[in-house]
Amino acid sequence: MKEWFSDRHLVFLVAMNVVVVLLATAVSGGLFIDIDNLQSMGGQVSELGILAIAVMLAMISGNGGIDLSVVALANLAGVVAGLVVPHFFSPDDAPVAFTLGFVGLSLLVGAAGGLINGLLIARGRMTPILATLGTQLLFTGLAVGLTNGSAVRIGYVEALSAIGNETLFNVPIPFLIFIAIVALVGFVLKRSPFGIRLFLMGTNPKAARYAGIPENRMLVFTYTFCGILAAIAGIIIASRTSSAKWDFGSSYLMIAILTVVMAGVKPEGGYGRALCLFFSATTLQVMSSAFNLVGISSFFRDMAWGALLLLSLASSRFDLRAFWPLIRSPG
Amino acid sequence: MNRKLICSALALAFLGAAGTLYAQGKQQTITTVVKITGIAWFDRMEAGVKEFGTQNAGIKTEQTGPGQADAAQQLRVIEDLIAKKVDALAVVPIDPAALEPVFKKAMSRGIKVVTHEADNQKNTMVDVEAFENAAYGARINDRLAKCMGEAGKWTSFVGSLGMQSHVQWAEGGAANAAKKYPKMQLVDAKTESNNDATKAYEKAKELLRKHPDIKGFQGGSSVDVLGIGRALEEAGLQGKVCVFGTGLPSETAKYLESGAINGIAFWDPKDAGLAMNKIAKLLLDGKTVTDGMDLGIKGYDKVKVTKGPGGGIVVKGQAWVDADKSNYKQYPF
Amino acid sequence: MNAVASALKGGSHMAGVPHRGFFARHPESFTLVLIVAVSVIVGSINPNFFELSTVFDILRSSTVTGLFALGVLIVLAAGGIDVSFTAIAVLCMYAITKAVLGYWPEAPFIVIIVSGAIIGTLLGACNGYMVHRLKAPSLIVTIGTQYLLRGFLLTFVGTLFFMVIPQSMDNFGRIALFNYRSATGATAILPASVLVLALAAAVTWFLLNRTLMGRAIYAMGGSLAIAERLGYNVRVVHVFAFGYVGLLAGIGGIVHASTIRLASPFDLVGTELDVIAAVILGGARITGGTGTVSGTLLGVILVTLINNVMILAGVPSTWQKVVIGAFILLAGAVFATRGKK
Amino acid sequence: MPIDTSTQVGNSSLQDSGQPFLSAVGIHKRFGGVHALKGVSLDIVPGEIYHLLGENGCGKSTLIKIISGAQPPDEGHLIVAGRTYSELKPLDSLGAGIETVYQDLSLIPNLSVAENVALTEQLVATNGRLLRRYDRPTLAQTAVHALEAAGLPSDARFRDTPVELLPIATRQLVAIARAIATKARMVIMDEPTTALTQREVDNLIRVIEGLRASGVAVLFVSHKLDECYAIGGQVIILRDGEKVAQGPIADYTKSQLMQLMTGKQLEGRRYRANANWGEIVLDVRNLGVAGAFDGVSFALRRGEILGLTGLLDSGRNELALALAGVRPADRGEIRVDNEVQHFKTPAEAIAKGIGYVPEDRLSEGLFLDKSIRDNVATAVLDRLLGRFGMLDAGKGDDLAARTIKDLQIAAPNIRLPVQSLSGGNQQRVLIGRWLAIEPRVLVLHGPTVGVDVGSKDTIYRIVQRLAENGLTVLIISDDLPELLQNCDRILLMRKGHLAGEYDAATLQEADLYHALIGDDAEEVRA
Repeated sequence: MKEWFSDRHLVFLVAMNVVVVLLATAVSGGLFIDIDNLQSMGGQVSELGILAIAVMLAMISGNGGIDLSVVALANLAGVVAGLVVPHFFSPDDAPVAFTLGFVGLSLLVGAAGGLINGLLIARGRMTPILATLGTQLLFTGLAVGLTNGSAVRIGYVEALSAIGNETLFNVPIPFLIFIAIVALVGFVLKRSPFGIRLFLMGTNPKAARYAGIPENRMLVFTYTFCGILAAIAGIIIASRTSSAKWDFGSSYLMIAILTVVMAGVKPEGGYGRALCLFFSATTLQVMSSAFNLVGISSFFRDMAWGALLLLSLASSRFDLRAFWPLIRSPG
Repeated sequence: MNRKLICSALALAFLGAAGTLYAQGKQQTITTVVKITGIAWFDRMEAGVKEFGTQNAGIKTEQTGPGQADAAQQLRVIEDLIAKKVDALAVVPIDPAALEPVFKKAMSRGIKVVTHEADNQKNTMVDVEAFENAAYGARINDRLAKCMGEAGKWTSFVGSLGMQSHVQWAEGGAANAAKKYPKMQLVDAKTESNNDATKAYEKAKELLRKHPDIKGFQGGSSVDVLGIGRALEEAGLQGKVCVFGTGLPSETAKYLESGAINGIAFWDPKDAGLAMNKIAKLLLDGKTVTDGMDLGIKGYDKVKVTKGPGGGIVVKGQAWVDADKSNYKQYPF
Repeated sequence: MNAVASALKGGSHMAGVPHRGFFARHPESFTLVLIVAVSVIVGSINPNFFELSTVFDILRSSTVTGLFALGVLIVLAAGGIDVSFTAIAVLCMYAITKAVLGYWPEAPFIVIIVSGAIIGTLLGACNGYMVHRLKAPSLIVTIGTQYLLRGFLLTFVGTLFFMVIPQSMDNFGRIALFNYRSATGATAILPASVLVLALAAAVTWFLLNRTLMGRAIYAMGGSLAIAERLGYNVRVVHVFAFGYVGLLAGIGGIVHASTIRLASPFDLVGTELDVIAAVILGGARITGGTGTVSGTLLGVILVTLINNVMILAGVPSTWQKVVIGAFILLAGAVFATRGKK
Repeated sequence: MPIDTSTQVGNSSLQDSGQPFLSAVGIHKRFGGVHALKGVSLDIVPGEIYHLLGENGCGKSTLIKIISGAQPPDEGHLIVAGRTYSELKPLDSLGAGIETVYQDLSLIPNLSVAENVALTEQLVATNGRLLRRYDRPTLAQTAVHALEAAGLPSDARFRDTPVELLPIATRQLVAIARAIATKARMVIMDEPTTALTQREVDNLIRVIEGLRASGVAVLFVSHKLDECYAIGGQVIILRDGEKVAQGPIADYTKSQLMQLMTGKQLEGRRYRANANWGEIVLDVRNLGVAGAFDGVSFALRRGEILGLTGLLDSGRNELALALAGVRPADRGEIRVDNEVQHFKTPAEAIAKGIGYVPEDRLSEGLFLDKSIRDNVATAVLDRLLGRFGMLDAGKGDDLAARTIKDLQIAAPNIRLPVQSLSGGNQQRVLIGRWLAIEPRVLVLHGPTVGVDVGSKDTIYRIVQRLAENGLTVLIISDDLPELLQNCDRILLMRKGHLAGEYDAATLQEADLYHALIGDDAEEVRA
C-alpha cells in the first residue's frame, strides 16, 4: 500500500517535470532545453535541494521534527569560514589550502550548530519547531554580530569558485554534489541500520525506545547531519556568490519546507524518499526557471507552486490517471 | 505508464532539437533587474525603463525582479536571464557581493552589465549612482541638524544592517554630525526596521521611552519615516521632534502635511532607470561614459566618472531631491 | 455499596495518578513568571521601562499577533497546524482596502471588518475542508494555500502600498480608549483596537470552554479516530477550526491596516512561525489537544515584550537577534523540562 | 433536571415484552476480495448478556463496527428498537442507545473524566449540533451519578483528572460510566478485561451484572472462556464470517466452544513438561524502584519458565520495566550470568541478552505501518550488515523468512506492513524480534493479551519449545490459567514486595486467585 502510494507520488512528480519542461520548451522555442539553461537550472536547484534534504531528515525523525535553522546555519557557516580562514591561508597564494580550510571550517560550524539543535531536542526535550526557531535567530544573530550585518567578501579563489560554478562533463558541480547527496541519503535511509532505525523511530518513538533504539543519540546524530548538510549548502552558496551574508536565502526556508512536503514526506514522521525529494526540487526549479524565461512574474510562480502542492495532495488521494490523456499531449 | 514516460521523453527530445533551430530575433534586449518587483519605487523605475524602450527602436527593454527582497532569489533571476541570452543587464543589486560571480559569468558571455546602488561592485562595467552615499547621508543630517537647532539627542534607522547603502547613509550622517555639530548626541544608532513600517513604529516608540528628550530621527529605508512619523503623531510630538530621511512623496504626503515628518530626500528612480538603460545602450554600441558627459537625463547632465573597485567605472550624478511640505507635490510618485 | 468500600476503591482508582503540581496544571502561569522576570530585569537596567506607556505599547503591538494566536490556538488544540493565516489576513486586508477605496470610499468600518471576517472565514473553511477531504496533514495543505493566496494577491490584486486607507478605517485606528500624558509631554494612547482582541479572546474562551464545539475541538486534538467514533462530526470540526482561524485572520488583517494606517500586500506573511512559537510558549502543545486562551495571550505578550525591550535594555542592534534567540531557547528549554514529571 | 441514572438505565417497555432490542438481518460485508461477514443474523434481547466468540479474523470486529455505525454493511439491515436501518451512523447508534466500548475504550485521553462520561449524552441530545452551549452543571451532575453507579469516585478532583493519567482499569470503568450516563440500552464491550487484574475483573463483572439487572443488553467480545462462564448468559460463535452457534453458555463445554471457534480439537492443558534447568542466568537481588517496589530477589535458571503476577499496584509492571532497562532500578542489582548490570536504557539490557515483549503491543511494541521484516530485524540490524557497513537485504529477508517459519506466522509476504496481520500473528512478530537477538532471558509481559484461542495455543507451544532449548522465560500476566499452564514456578507480588512463591505443578487456580486477591478481598466483601 505504502510502496504503491509512494510510487504513484513519484510518477506524479516525474510527470510534472516532463509536463513543465515540454511546455516551457514549446513556449520558449527550444531555448529552455538549451545547455546553458539546463546548466543554470542544475546550479540553482542544488543549494535549495540540499537544504530540503536536511529538513526532510528532521521531519522523518518524527515527534514534530523540523529544522527551521538550516538557512541560518548555512549562512553562519559561510560567514565564520569567510572571516576566519583568510587569517590562516592566503586566498591568492594558497588557493587550494584556503579552499580546504574553508570547506573544513564550514562543515565544522555546521556540525556544531546541528549538534546544538540535536542536544536541545534530545536532551532538552524541546519541541523541534521551537528549538530550531530559537537557533535560527541565534545563528542569524551571530552572523549579524560577527559581520556588523555586511557581506563577507571572499573574492575570487579558483578552487573554491569551482565548487559552485564549474562543470564536469557539462554538468554543474553543485548539481553533482546534490545528486551525490540524494544518492547517499537515499541509500543510507534504505539500506543502513541508521536509516531503518530513523524510519522506525519516526513511526513510533515509544516502541523504538523499547526496541533498544537509542532515541537521544539518533536525534543528536540526525540534527547534526542536518547541520552538516546545511553547511554544504552554505559552501555552495559561498562559492556561487564569492561571499557570505546572514540574510542570503531568506526566502529559502519556506521553499525548502514546500519542497519537502511536495515530495510526500509525512510531517508526523517515519516516511520520506530521497528520490521523490529530488524530483520535487526539480519540479519547483523547472517551473521557476520556465516562468523567468517566459517573463511571468515570480508572484505567479508562488501561486503555481501552491496550486501544484495541493494538486499533488489530491493526486495521492484521488486517481488522476483519468487525466492522463490531457497531460500527455500538451501544446 | 512507463511506456508513456518514455514517449514523453522522446517528445521532449524532439521538441528540443526543433527548438535549437529556432532563431532569435535581431532586436537587442536590455533587461533591468530590480530588488523586488511591485513596489512603488521600482514601478517608477519601470516607467523609465519603458520610456527608454519606446524612445529607442531596435532596443527591447523589460524589467523583472524577485518577488521577495532576497539576494538568493535575485541571483536566480539573473542566472535565468543569462541562460536566456539577453544582451545587457541593468541590475539594482540587493547584495552586490553575492552577485560578483554571476556578473563575471555574464560579462564573459558578452553580456553588458550595468549596476545601480552598488558602488562597491567589482564585476560590473558601469555602476550608476544618483549621488555619493556618504554625502547623501550628510546632507539629510544637515537638514536634521538645522531643524534640531544643532543640539540634542538623535538617532538613525536602517532598513536592515545588510543593506549597504542604508548603512552608508547612517554612517555618513553620523560622521557629518560628529564633525560639524558637537552638541548633537547620537544614541542607539542604526536601529533595524526590517524594511517594515510597523517595526519602525514600534522601535520609534521604544526609543521615545528610552530617550524622552530625543530631538531627531534620521530614517534609512523609505518606510522608516512612515513608522517614525506615526509614532510621533500619536505621542503628540509632531513639530517637537524632527524627522528626516529617505522617503517617497506619495507615501509620506499625509505625514508631511501633518508635520510628523519634516522632510524627505530621494532620487527619482525613473531617471535612474533611464540612466542605466542609456548607459547599457552606449555599451552595446561599443561606447562608454566619460567624465562630465551629459546623459540627457535630469541630474545626470554632468556626471562624474571615477574608476570603480573592479575593472569598471562608477558614474555619479547629482540626482538627489530634497522635498518637504512645500514642494513634495511636484513629484508624482 | 458502603462508604468504606467506595473510599477504598477511590484510593486505588487514583493510585498511580501523578500528583500534578501547580505549574503542570497551569502551564500558562509559567509564562507569567517569565514575563515578570523579563520586566524586572529590563526595569532594573532602565527604569524608563516602568511607565504606563510601556504597557500601552506592548498591548498595542500584541493586538494583531494576539488575534492570529487565538486562531492558531484553536487549530493546535484541534490537532492541526496552520501556516496560511498570514496570507489570508493580508489578502483580506489588501483586497478589501482596494475594493473599498475603488467603489465605496465612505464605507462604514463595520461593513469593512465584517467583510474581512466573511472572506477570511471562507478561505479558512476551504483549508479545513481540504484537510478533511484529502485526509492530508494540515501543514502541507496550509503551506500550499499560503503560496496560492499570496501569489494570487500579488499577481492579480495588486502590489502597491495604499498610504491612504478608507476614512472609517483610519478613524477606527485613531480611537483612543485611554489617553495619558507623561511628564515629558509625550502622549501615550491605548487604542480601542485592543478591545477587538479582548472581545476575540472572550469569544474564543467561551467557544472553547462553554460550547460543545470547544469540547469537540479538544477531543479531535486528543484523538481524531476516537472523536469520530464517538459521534463528533469531524468534518464540521475541521471546517470550523480552520474557518475560525480564517475569521480571526481576516479581522486581524483589517485591524492591522487600520492601526498602521497603510495597506501593504507584502506585509505579515513570514511571521506565522513566530505566532506559532508564541502559542507554544503559552503552554499549548504542538501535538494537539491542549492550550488555553490565557496562556496564548501571555505567550504573545512574552514574545512581544522580548522584541520590544532590546533598545531599552541597551542591546546594540547588531546583537539583538542573538539575545532574542537565546531567550526563546532558554524559555523553551525551561518550559520543556517543566513538562517532565 | 437531575436524573437518577442508576435506576432508570435501560428502563424500557421492550424489556417486558421480550422483543429484541436489536436485530441484525443477513449482514454481509466485503473488503476487497475478503468476504468478512457472510449473512450474519442475530437478535439482542434487553437484559441479556451475550458473548461474541470466535478467532481473530472471524468477523467479530466488523460486526461490532456495523452495529456501532463505524462501517456500513454491504447487504442486510439492522432493526433497532423497532426502526429499520440499512446503515447506522455513529450518532444514530448512540442515539438509539447503543454504547460501544472498543479495546482502546474510545476515551479521549486529554479530556477529563466528567467530560468523557457525560459529553456524549449532551452530544446526542443536541443531535450532534456542535455550536450549542454545553451544560456544565448538568454535565457534572450526570457524571456524578454515572460514576457512582459504576463504583468510581465522584469527587471534583477525580472528575477533573484527564483520562490519560488514570490506570487502565479505572479507564475501563469510566467507559462503562459513560454507557450509564448515556442511558444505554445495549453495551458492546470489545475485550474489556484484557488489561485488568483479577480483582478489577471481578469489580467489572459486578458493575455489568448491575447493568443487566436494569434491563441493558450486554455484548461481550472476549477470548477468556473462563470469564465467559463466570459471567453467564448466551454465546454467539462466529467462524469465517458465519454464525455457527448460539445458545446459553452453560449448554457448552469449554472444549466444545473451542472446537466451534477453531474448527479443530483443542484442550486447556498444562503445556509444561518438567525440564532440566541449568545454571543461574538471571539473578535479581534486593531490587527496588522508588514508589513502586522494593527488596525483590529471585533467581532464574537456564530453561526455566517463571510466572509473575500481582495486582496493578503490586509493582510487577515496574519490575518488568526495570529488567528491560526502560525504567532503571534505584536500588539493588541485576546479575546476568553472574555479572552485575545496571541497565539505564533498553539498549543496554538488549546487549546483555534480555528481550522484553511489552504489554501494549500496539503502542510500545510494533511499528504498525512498517514491514514485517523491519519489525523483526529492529533489534539486530547491526548483525545483518554486508559490504560497506550497509544492510545486506538478503540477510534481513532470511531472518524474516526464518522467523515466519519458526513462529508459524501467517503472512504471505515479509514486506507487508505489520498492521495487516491479526493480533496473534502480530504478537509472534514481536516475539520473533526478541528471538533474533538470541536472548538469554525473554520477558513476556501479557503475552496473549488480545490473542485468540488458536493463536494462544501456538504461542504457548513456541514458548515451551524455546525453554526446552535452553531459553529462560519470565511471563508476567494476569491470566492465571496461562501461568499455571506454562510456568514452572509462579511468583506473586503484593504492594511492592514479593508475597509468595508457588510450584505451578501442584498449585490450584482457586488458591492462586485467593492469594492474589489476598486480604483486600476480605475487606471489600465486608
